[in-house]
Amino acid sequence: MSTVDTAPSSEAPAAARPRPKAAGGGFGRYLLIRFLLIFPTIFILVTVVFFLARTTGDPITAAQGGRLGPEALAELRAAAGYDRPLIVQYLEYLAQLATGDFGQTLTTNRPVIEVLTTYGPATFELVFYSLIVAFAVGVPLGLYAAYHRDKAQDAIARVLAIIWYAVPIFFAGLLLKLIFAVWLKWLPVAGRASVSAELQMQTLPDPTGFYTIDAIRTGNPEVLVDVLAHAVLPAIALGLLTAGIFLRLVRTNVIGTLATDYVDAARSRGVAESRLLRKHAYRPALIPIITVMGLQIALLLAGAVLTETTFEWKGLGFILAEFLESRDFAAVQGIVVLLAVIVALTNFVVDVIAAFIDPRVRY
Amino acid sequence: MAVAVSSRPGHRWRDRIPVVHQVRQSVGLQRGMLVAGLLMLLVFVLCAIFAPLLAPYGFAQRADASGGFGTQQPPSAAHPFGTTVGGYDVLSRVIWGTQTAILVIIVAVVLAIFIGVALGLYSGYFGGWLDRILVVVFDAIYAFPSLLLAIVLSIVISGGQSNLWGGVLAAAGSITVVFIPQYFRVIRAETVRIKAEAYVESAKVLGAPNRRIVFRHVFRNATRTLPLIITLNSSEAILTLAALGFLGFGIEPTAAAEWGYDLNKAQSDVTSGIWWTALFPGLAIVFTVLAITLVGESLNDLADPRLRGRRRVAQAAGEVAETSVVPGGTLDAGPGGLAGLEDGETFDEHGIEVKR
Amino acid sequence: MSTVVDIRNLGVSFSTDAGAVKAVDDVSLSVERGEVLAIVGESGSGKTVTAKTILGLLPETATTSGAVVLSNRAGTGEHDVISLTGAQLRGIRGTDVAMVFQEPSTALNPVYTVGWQIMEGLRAHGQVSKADARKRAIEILGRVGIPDPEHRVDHYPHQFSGGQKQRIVIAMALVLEPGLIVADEPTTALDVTVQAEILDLLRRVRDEFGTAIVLITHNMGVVADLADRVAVMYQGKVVEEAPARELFADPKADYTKALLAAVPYVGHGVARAAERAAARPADWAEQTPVVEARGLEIEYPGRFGRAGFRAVDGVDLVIRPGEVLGLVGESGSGKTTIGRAIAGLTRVTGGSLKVLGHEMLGIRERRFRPTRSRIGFVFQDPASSFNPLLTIAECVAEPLVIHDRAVDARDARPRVNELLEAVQLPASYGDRYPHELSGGQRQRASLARAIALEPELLIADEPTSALDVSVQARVLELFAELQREFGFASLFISHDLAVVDLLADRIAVLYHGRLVEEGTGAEVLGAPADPYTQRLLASLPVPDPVAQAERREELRRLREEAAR
Amino acid sequence: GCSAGGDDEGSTGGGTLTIGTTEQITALDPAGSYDNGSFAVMNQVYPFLMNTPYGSPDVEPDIAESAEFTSENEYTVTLKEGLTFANGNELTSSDVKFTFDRQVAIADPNGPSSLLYNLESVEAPDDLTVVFTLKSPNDQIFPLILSSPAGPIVDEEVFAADALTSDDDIVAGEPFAGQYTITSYDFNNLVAYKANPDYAGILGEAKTDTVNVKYYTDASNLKLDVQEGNIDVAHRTLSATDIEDLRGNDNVKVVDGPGGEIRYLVFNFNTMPFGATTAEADPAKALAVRQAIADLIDRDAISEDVYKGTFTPLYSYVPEGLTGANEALKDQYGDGSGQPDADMAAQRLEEAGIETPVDISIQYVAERYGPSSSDEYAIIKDNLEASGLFTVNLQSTEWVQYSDDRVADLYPAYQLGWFPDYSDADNYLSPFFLTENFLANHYENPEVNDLILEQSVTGDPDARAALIGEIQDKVAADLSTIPYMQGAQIAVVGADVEGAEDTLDASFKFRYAALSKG
Ligand SMILES: Nc1ncnc2c1ncn2[C@@H]1O[C@H](COP(=O)(O)OP(=O)(O)OP(=O)(O)O)[C@@H](O)[C@H]1O
Ligand SMILES: Nc1ncnc2c1ncn2[C@@H]1O[C@H](COP(=O)(O)OP(=O)(O)OP(=O)(O)O)[C@@H](O)[C@H]1O
Ligand SMILES: [Mg+2]
Ligand SMILES: [Mg+2]
Repeated sequence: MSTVDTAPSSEAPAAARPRPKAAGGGFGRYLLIRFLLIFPTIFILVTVVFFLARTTGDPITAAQGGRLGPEALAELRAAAGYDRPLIVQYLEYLAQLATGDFGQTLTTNRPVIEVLTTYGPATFELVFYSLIVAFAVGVPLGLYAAYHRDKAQDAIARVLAIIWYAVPIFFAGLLLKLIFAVWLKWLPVAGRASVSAELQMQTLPDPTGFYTIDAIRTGNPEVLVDVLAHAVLPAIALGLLTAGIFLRLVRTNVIGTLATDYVDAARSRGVAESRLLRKHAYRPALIPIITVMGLQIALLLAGAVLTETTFEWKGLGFILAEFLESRDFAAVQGIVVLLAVIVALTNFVVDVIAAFIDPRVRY
Repeated sequence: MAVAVSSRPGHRWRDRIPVVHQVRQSVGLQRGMLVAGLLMLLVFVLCAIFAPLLAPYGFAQRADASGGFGTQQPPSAAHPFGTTVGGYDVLSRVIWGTQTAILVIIVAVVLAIFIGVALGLYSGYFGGWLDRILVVVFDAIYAFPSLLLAIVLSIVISGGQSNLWGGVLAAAGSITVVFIPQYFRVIRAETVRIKAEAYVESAKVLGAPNRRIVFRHVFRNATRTLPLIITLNSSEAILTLAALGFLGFGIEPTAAAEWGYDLNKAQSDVTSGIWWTALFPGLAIVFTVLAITLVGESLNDLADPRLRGRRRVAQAAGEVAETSVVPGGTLDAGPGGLAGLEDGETFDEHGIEVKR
Repeated sequence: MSTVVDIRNLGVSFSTDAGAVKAVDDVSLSVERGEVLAIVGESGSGKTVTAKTILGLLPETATTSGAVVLSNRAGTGEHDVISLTGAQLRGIRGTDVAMVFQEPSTALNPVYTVGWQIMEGLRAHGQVSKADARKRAIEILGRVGIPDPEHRVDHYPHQFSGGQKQRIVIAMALVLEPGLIVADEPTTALDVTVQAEILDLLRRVRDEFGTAIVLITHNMGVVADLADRVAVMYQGKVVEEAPARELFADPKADYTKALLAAVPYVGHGVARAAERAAARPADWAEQTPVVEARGLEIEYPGRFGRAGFRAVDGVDLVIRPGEVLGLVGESGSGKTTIGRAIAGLTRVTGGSLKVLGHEMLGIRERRFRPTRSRIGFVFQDPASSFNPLLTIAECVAEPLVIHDRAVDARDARPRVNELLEAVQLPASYGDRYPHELSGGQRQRASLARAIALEPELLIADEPTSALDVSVQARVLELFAELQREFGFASLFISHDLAVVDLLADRIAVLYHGRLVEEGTGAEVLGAPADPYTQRLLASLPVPDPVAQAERREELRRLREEAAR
Repeated sequence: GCSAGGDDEGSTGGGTLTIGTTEQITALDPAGSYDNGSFAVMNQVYPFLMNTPYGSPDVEPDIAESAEFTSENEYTVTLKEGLTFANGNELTSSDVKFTFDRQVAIADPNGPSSLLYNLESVEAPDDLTVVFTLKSPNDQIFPLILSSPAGPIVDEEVFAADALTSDDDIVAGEPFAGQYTITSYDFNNLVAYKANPDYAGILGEAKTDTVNVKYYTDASNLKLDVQEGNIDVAHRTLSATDIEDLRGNDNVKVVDGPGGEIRYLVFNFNTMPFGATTAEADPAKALAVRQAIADLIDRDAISEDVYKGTFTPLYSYVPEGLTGANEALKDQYGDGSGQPDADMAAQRLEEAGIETPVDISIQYVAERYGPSSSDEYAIIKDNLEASGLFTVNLQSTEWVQYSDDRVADLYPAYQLGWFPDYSDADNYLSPFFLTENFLANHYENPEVNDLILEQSVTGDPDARAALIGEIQDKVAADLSTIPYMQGAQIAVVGADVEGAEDTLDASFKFRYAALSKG
């Protein structure tokens, strides 16, 4: 056997070892690339929407098809330039977009930007409120179900989650309205605010469109109460649907983390079960949960279409359906771009949030 | 070494039939939920198959020998679930509706699987530029509000036609497009993971051509999580069809019975105190989704040894294991639940490419 | 001396898919204060289960019989752990008994700082102010040898090395000063050099804190180094229990004897290698090498244009026909990378690597594919290298089918049976699925597949790392036999010097992607020139308590010298 | 908690009224919209040269002093004196000229400029006189056009001459001279009106000072809100079920008036069974098929089962209530009293030598004409098939596609609906049955063509009514289309709201000014 002439020290080589770490700059770079990827995504969406929308007819036929004969229609179409080759129209549109101009809606003759700023805030508020409901309901119940897994409590929570998810949102909305607005008369039927509240908010200089903010700005507590009361039912309808998904997500992931060594290790140090659940199982589970929740934003927006229609919540989803029906390409494209940006930005932000929760990502 | 530990083939076969195996495996509440789901599903399938026998009337029948049914009639002996605003028998339409639902599920899921799996396999295994493009494209489609995509597509696919097959194909086709990105994501993520597995590398080392590796080694392992996604998507298919019906893109009522359409038509009934026209199709949707989801979730839980519940054993029961050198196999489940659907790094270059 | 834990007639059963499994059968053990009891035994013999029972950590699927009487640190009270309720269990966990887990990286919650996690344990037992808890966390970190603890206390687990993480895990166990620490394979995941330090730390814990330790391991070197008493388990039973020296000197049970006999010692292979070298033909050295690397560089590409990571840096090595080259080195040193490069799985990025006459730098897969039939590869993990959906026979038939030696698996079956028998697996095992085989059996099947085409070169990447010593011995023996019979050249990768020594003609030592030393076993192990090789050898515990005590003494002396 | 208090009770003047509707506005600019929702707003706020007074189907000068043909091709309108817009600008003949020149110049695809097909030029010789020069002489329709969507007079100082003006600019510019002005405008959500004291037309003063109009997207919300008293008036469009339910509710009154909306079935003369381009083309057989179908449709069933009386059977091309309307189809088809008659149909087919059952495809639009189209056609399909004479392949299609397909001769028989531009029989005849018509169904009858042209230049009301009757009889014999339903105008109002019956008249213009809250 040989002699030992160096004092072994595990730290030194370990620290010097050239591990492939994600360096500080690396993560920033990753985020940058993630951010830049928004643009091809939007480009693809615009292209897809452009051609899809145009294969389905034009706004003139949609509006006048029941009044004018084929010749008159063709004349109008030619005047509007819809008879030119698609590719020319497409390039034109791209050129226009490149200058940051979304154009005018074809049917209502309003700047598309204005459509976005009028209806965007409504959708934003709806999604925001329903996320609050989804978190408030889905996460605790998910934890609860995970902790009691395969017990009756778990089964009940899961069946609830499935039912929330399974009941078509317009049907759920109708029932909520009947119960809370018609029978109990606790809450208003639909809309974002009552007529008097809306009139008060319209007198504000530069209303933001975010009714909650506008209501606060009026300085009239009744208006705020009115606005919040209107948000309750839509938020519940859309929120519970999302809560059902969150519940399943939290449950699966928390069950996963509950089975890890570090939970066992913490248990072996005498940490209380409730604390194990809240701190040790939930927090690490939050990382995949947040990521998937980010992806759910697309689903939420889709759900918003139906919620908005059901509750007279005049937001992007609802107006998009409307514009689609009237084949207002310009408006449809503008809205889809905005939605895509929202989705992409959300996922981007979610990545950043996940990075903040997960210390491993930062270094 | 003991000679010929011949396995009993019967036992093995039974254990390899997907659902039967899991039912046998499950215990307690897990079994309860699985069996409940399966029973509901069975009722659903039986209804679809035997709809002509079970339904008292045709789905587009408005009158029989004793005259017209009348519209919006409350439940009675002749019409246990009442009649609709169009004068159809609610019970019959609910029963016939199972056929439409099943059709849509099958067409949508099959189409989505074929395309999604093929692209996912290709993208995940070969990587390269096509992969990158596909990923961005599908992410874009994913970001597109799915229902609206469905609307546009139903116009494109069927030109707005509304006969049974036109409607089903349109709905299913549009659902397909919405689902493909999901299958693509899952299969691609799985493929990327499996590609780095030692058994794929060992096949590479043996000099197996790519085609053989993809089909023999990657494909079957990557598709193992499909049953769960299929159940998830089946329920989504029904809901999307219902939502399409709600927006006026459903199937013409004399062409087929469709729950979402009926529910939509029943909207103003509900506010007028006519509850039966909405309740039953609504319940049918909820039950079907519940059934499919229960089965899917249960199968997923059972496939994951960590999630699988087991019977308690008597004190100090059982035999001490004989040779238990390396416990367990590699048959653990892949990503599960929604997490599995949507997890998976998108812009990763996993593993090492073999030079081509 | 007083008894810290007294296990009486413990039985544990699990319910599984296959029905009830009995994991522990009528085990009785006891540990005295300040004593280290090692539990050794075959894998799956119930060591971990026994240990977990002491903390009441068994999963819900387990049922327990017997008694585990645990006394508190002061020796003033005792509890039967098995009969305790949840809240009571919580009371004793951490204070009366603490646990050190095998994988330090998974035993630490990644999203909290280590200080937070240590303090949490403190605050779970009694009213400790935040500031006090922090003070004690810093103190305990310092005592287990974390440098700069005031600062490091706020770091996250991933910011520590593996060895440091294990120290932190031990610190967590220590901070409440429990009477007993249960350490389940505390060093298995670590390099030998780090392992030596952790063992030192555990010894200090016993000596300074007077803590009793239950040490679970399958490494007889570790046992010899640390244990006062040894319990040998086999199939859920304790088959032998004796003071450490006595056990090594005079094993009683058959299993213990077999176990000790299977332990490889560094230096055993030297004679055999010399024998083989002597038997070689004269012109052997001039024959074209099967593998020849000159200044080999392998770099893994970085993500998103970040700089890549150079895993292999300027390695020269040669494998001649029929020769076995052993490649050793610590974890992450690049061993697997070299093996994969030779098999054409990893791209060579610099230097030159010739394999069976092909230059691998920039080679195309299409051109290399025909050559693949001349190379066999045994993967590190036998379990994952088989497609779980194919039977063993189908797996072994794969190379035959791919290279057109057979039409399909059925056609190849006779040859497959021969191969299985060559690796001493009954042919009927071919009908089983991979997960239905034991690790050793799978390892043999893997060998069978690798030699199916009678390759000229066999790359074996840690083929025994997942096995316990007794099974490992059998696989190694088989390997040697096959090598004699088929005469293939081989790259044998391992981190275990003793294993490599047993098989290899020459040994190459890899450190941080560089080849630091190469030569025959006698040269490298007998007179290591490189400081890393020297440290490696010194850290290796000898599976003999007497010799190890001497070595330890020597190691301590050397360290002190170095410190001056 | 708080319930949605829709109305601000206790506000000054003639009180406040809240109206709900599901119609949508496209644009406030008369040159940029041609739809019911936008026209509904225009009727409240813009002045018209000609308009229909409460309770009458015929037009009279509104802000005009007089209007008449001063020569065959010249229609001269004299304005009242001292007209002003709400913004204080004077309303002169130059504004009128500007209005019509602008319509024609912009010719927006969404606008109604096509209605001005007969306008050659407009002159404003002095501040009060406007002279319209027409292309074809003696056009009796032209005064009606002046009350149509092409007719609102706009302020030349607010509107752009050659481009559409945005809603916001319009509201800010207050170019209003109708009964109301807009005080607050939230597009398709909430519009607030205030009575315009300066309105000088025939309709008189508004009964209610402030009117808020809430726009709904979902009829069931409209219904719930009116039922709960959150709004005072619900006008257009509640489902038949909702209306029937509300009829039994004491808190609200359901007010009906004659409606101009009709539903009809169009035949494509080329592609219908035995049509001109089919393999076995035979005009006589094709006619027999159309006649048999006309015999079989059970209008009462549709009216009662589907529409619960909110639509009534229609037996002619011109709806009941308009001058000249008759019941041409009632006598010619079915049992002669409006009921279906299967034997008659069988006999017709038999006489024409047609083998039964005849295969026919019928197409309808899913949502365009309200949610009940599917039920409507389920009944028609039933009617046809129950007789054993037809097998019907029923299909529905989304609107835009439908519009393309129907003129591409893809549909042998299909549903359409019509809402009039102006309340005159002509609007139900010339667009449909002139040789050049928008149906493009290849129906051609020179005699009918001539008669239609003749009635449009016949100044004498009685002679014109006779001509209109003759046209209906002739078309009824040819059956270019089969009209079968006429929609009633229905408003649901709170128990304390008066005046709805006054404005639910044959003008088909719902005027908020007639409503008041007791
Ligand atoms: N949760 C469990 N469910 C079912 N069986 C289990 C469970 N945990 C352990 N076993 C079984 O109990 C037996 C003993 O396992 P144990 O983990 O104690 O082995 P070990 O001696 O620690 O082996 P190793 O050296 O491989 O860690 C094995 O047969 C194992 O398969
Ligand atoms: N695909 C990869 N991408 C980037 N770096 C890698 C990759 N694979 C391995 N490495 C890094 O290359 C280095 C060498 O890895 P390799 O697997 O060759 O080590 P090893 O000596 O086999 O270690 P062990 O004993 O743990 O198996 C390690 O630092 C590892 O982290
Ligand atoms: Mg163990
Ligand atoms: Mg390795």
